[in-house]
Amino acid sequence: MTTEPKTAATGGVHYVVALAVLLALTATSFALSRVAAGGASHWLALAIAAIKVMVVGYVFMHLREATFATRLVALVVLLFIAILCAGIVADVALR
Amino acid sequence: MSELLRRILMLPEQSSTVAADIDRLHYFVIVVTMLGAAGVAATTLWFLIRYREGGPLSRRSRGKTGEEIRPARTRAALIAELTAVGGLLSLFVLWWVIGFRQFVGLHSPPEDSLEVYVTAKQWMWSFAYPNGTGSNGVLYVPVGQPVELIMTSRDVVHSFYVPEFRIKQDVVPGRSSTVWFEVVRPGRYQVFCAEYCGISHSTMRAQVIALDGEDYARALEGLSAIQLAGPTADRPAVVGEQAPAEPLSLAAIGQRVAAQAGCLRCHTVDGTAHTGPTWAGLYGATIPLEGGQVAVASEAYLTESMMDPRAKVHLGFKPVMPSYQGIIDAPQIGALVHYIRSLRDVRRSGGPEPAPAAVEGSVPLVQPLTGEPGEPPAPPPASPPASGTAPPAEATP
Amino acid sequence: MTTMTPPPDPGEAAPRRLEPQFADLARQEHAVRLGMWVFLGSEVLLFAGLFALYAAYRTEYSADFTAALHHQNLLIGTANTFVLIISSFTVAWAIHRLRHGDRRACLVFLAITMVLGALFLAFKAIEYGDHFAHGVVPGRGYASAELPARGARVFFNLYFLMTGLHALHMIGGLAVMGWLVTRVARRRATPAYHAELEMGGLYWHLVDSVWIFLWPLFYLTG
Amino acid sequence: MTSTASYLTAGRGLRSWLFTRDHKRIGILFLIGTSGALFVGGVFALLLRLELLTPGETIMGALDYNRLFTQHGIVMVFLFMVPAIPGVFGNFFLPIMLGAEDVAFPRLNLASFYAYAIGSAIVLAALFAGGVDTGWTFYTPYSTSSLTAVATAAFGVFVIGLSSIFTGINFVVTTHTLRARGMGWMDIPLFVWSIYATAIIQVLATPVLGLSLLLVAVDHAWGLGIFDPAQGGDPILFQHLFWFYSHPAVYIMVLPAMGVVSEVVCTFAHNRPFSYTAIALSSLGIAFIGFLSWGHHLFVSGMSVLDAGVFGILSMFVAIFSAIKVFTWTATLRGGRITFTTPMFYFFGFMFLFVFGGMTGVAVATSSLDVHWHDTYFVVAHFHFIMVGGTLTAFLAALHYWFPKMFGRVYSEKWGIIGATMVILGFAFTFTPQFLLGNAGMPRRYFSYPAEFQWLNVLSTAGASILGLGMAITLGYLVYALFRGAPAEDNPWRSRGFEWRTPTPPPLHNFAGQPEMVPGAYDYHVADHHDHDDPAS
Ligand code: HEA
Ligand code: HEA
Ligand code: HEC
Ligand code: CUA
Ligand SMILES: [Cu+2]
Repeated sequence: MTTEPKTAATGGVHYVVALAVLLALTATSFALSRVAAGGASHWLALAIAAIKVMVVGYVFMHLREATFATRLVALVVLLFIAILCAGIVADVALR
Repeated sequence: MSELLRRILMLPEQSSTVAADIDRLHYFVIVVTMLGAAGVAATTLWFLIRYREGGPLSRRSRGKTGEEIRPARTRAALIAELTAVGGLLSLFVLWWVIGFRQFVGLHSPPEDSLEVYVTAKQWMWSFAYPNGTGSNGVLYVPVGQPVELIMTSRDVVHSFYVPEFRIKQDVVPGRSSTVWFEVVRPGRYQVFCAEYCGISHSTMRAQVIALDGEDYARALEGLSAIQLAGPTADRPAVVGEQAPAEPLSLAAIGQRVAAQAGCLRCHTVDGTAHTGPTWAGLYGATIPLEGGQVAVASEAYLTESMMDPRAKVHLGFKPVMPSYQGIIDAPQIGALVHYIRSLRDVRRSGGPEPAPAAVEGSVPLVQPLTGEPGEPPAPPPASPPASGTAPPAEATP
Repeated sequence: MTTMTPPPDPGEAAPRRLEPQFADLARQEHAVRLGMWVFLGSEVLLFAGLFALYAAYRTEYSADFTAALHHQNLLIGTANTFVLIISSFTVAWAIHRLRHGDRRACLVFLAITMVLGALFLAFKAIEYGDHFAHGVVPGRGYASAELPARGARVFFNLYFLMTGLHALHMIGGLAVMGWLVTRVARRRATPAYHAELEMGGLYWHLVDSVWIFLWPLFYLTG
Repeated sequence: MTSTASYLTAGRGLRSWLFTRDHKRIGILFLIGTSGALFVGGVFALLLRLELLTPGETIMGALDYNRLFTQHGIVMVFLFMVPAIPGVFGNFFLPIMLGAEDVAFPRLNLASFYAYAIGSAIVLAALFAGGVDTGWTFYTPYSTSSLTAVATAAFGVFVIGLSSIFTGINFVVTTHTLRARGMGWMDIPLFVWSIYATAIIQVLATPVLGLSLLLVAVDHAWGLGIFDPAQGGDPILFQHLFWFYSHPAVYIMVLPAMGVVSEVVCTFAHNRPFSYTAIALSSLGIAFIGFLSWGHHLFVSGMSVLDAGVFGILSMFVAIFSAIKVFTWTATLRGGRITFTTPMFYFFGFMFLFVFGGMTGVAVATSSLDVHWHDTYFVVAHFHFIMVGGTLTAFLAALHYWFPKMFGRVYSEKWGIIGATMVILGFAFTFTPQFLLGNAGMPRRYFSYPAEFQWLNVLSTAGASILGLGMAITLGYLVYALFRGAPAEDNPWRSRGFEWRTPTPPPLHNFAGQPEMVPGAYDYHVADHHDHDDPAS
């Protein structure tokens, strides 16, 4: 396991761009909810949220500089949330 | 052989139609378990003795280090281990296949099942029969006919368990759950409550009394009728003293409850839409819901519609129906459901009803008779059709 | 949290921060960071249980949930989303500035973060007050005239649980921020070694991330 | 450097223990705590058995009985079994086995012990403030309406959960970052692998338990009924959340035991593990697939049939990893040079009891069979076979195996064998009849039962008294050895394990000089000066 960061340290531009992207995505999400694009719009909003969280994680939380082990933690956690939700929703939806 | 195993394993008598099959799988699994555990223990013991320090095969007495003797035999051992693991996995999957098929069977009551409504509460069981009678603590069932129990709880989770039938089902407040069985010989069978439910959990027992046809009918006649209406939150579900002389059928009781509880102010039974959807032909139909989904009007759906009408709103109707939670009790719900079911062959017409094809498609077993007595000529739609509804029912051949 | 960051020892020379079990500072920082991520993973699973409940109940009561969503204060919810996103940026920026040796800017941005966090909580308090005024309270006292359905009660129970738990995390985050400000001001966190600042930042971002999901679930109708 | 002073003598007085950051001392603190819990839980168990001697009331009323089995379950699971092996032996040996001076976060480690101590105190306080009568599973809506001290107990368990998470974080990070120079992932001892896998489960599953208990406590205290049917809630969802933790938690309870067994079998067979990779990776397999099978506790709850099928097959898959381990241990004996000691006796007991218990787990995972068995004594027997026959046995094996290293004293082998015999036989006597009781249809959590079940219950109670006596004897000679035992050598078992290469008892910073990591922990086939006993070299 290497302790050296794999990527060069995050520079100022990264943060500003990330902020801009986040604000833009939030605005988009808001606008979409106003025009009400039917049943799929809810999933769309969640997808946008997921992208936002990825941006936060990748830039603000320095995952881009992180070691493999750290990234693995993030991935495993997401996987387990999915498992928990899927197992429970499957029961409610199918019974 | 299997009778011997049953006795050794102390399983109770096989008194339901499913018990023998389930027990066969039981023997299979348990015998393998015992042999497997014994096998592992015996092998371990054998190695412990053979390879003991200073024993005939221990490395010291051979005067060699492990490295020198290993490679030749390791391959064989590896293959043995892989075979064992693979074989075991196939065995597990086989058990799963058999077991899951049986499990599905346990959850598929035959069409002609006799339905009994069961209410559990701390700490008693009560039962309501299709003919309108009820009993506490004793469930009468006919021998040789499948019985389906539609169960709900008034307080906490209980579980309906009859060891002799090899069936068990939790009874959950706020929802209904079902279990079915067919008894093969007359007798008395213990019912246990198997889900911990408080101080008297261990004495929350009942009996199933299985009787041959005639005896069964006689027994039911001897029972008292279910009380009709009234706030019942604190009273037992079944009150014998107020029984009318002639027990009514459960559907007839449902009709009365519907009148007394005011359902008929909003619902018709002749196929016309009113404030609420008609009950005619409702049972088993596929209902379009507000929000784009559909639901099948099963017992669970009907029960939920009474307890929590807003959970699923019929497309095109306003959510104005009040909840009857706590106002009508479980046997009354059972009666109402039964009544609505008895109307399943009445043809519906007008209003924002689902497409007729959907109605008939989901009730394949009973074809509506043309010109059935009691069916009124279709009146004009009572409310404007909601967008996207199908043409009126008259179109059906 | 606090137990994982190095102790407040008087010297600022970096080597003295090294705990005996680590070979060097880089390894120690890697360990602290990994530990923090594992801790955050654990935190996320705390919320995951509630998200799973939300998903299950939404499946069960989709109509009621939609109806209840229409009664939510979209304005406050959206404003709060912007507030938190900006605050996430300001934390990141504060750390960035410290990395470049700019202690003053770091302090300023940490302070801005705290103000934004407080603003978020203030909005939240207004929103809760509004709910209470309409009889929308958690638990048995629920008495909303407009939304009497059981599904709506479930929705609001979940709403109070999830946003409440989130608000508790915000309060915790604010406390951490306050502590970090003193660390930076007293030169305990230096441009060369400021693991506690990184960890505090991670925590703040996590709390922000949770809100990023709460927003569509409790405000956006669609 | 005071490198030669043992950790026991480095620092004196109560304060030096209570505020220690030394992982070994924290391990000892956990040993005191968990043994106390085992004792309390065991006394509860014996009282339970006494009550069940006759069909009706024997020594207590129904309410007391209900409180008793709840507290037995809570104490045994949360105060004893979950923290026992990781907290005691994980803390003590994981850093040493990795060649590290301490865990990554010593302060967090101490905090973990205090969270455990405070949580346990709260749980025990609940016991005096009216007890708890919900069963250790806290099922709603019974738990939220019970008049007993549910909220207090749930909160106590929540705090213990924090301890579990802290320990988990520590072990994950320690394993990742503090391995001795040159020690790759495939060189770490098998015990560390199993503790590492356990730690992952602890970190990921415990918060969900914390949440579900918090929801119960909040409902009980303030009526925020997220599972309350009257408020639109669904009690089954609580069961989902609870088992999402508690099924993986059974692997929290058994994986460390498996790690102990792996060490014990290699040491006493003086042999390499038959397949290091199989044992190491199957731990990860259990940890991962173990998260996918929680639904097998809900087969009769009214869950969807399809979901039941999925959870059923996944339970079969997770079981196979345990089988891989068992076969590998057996094969490790082959070609070895086996010394038969008390830990080895426990190993043998473990093999039989765990396999039987595990296979009955597969049996109850077969959905149609579970319909009959669910919530009967068959299930009680299943999990006692694994938790007592498996984990408690392994805990005792570990205690005997590492006792010389931890305390620098030897216990009496003769008494060891006597104790082990009584524990294992007493155990079999106690719980085998319970399988039959379950088959016959006796539901669990029954204060009174039909008279035809009595004779099996009498057998079970008789067995429990032998078991209890065996445990008492064990406690007795171990305490005696602690103060009067002969001094132990550095490596009395001639093990190759890294932990045996340090002085006995280990010095404050674990190693007298640089930790030696060559040859590997299981290289019994390689001659080396450490193995004073190998004439072939
Ligand atoms: C340490 C604890 C522990 C462990 C490890 C396990 C392991 C397993 N458990 Fe168990 N279980 C509990 C503790 C544990 N369990 C508890 C406490 C309960 C009750 C909770 C409550 O309700 O209070 C419970 C309940 C429980 C149930 C619910 C029963 C019910 O309530 O109706 C089920 C159902 O599937 C189950 C399944 C399994 C399975 C498939 C495994 C598998 O992981 C087992 C795998 C092991 C093996 C398979 C053995 C190795 C096999 C061999 C070497 C094969 C050799 C054989 C041949 C060659 C044939 N368990
Ligand atoms: C780790 C877990 C664990 C352990 C070890 C045990 C151990 C025992 N259990 Fe327990 N049991 C549970 C976990 C455990 N149990 C759980 C989770 C339940 C379910 C609760 C519920 O339904 O909610 C349960 C339920 C349960 C029941 C069912 C109650 C019911 O459903 O009505 C019974 C009945 O016989 C029982 C008996 C016993 C017995 C006789 C022991 C014996 O093995 C105990 C023997 C031990 C001793 C007598 C201790 C003596 C100790 C010392 C002298 C100190 C030694 C110290 C050192 C050596 C350092 N248990
Ligand atoms: C105030 C009018 C009103 C009363 C009184 C009323 N209902 Fe309803 N009911 C409705 C309306 C409107 C709907 C359709 C909207 C919906 O699904 O909630 C409905 C739907 C239903 C449904 C679901 C049918 C479907 O097609 O979705 C059932 C079953 C039902 N009611 C049963 C009852 C019973 C039983 C009673 C009396 C105990 C009752 N109702 C009393 C208005 C009423
Ligand atoms: Cu009802 Cu147990
Ligand atoms: Cu399980």
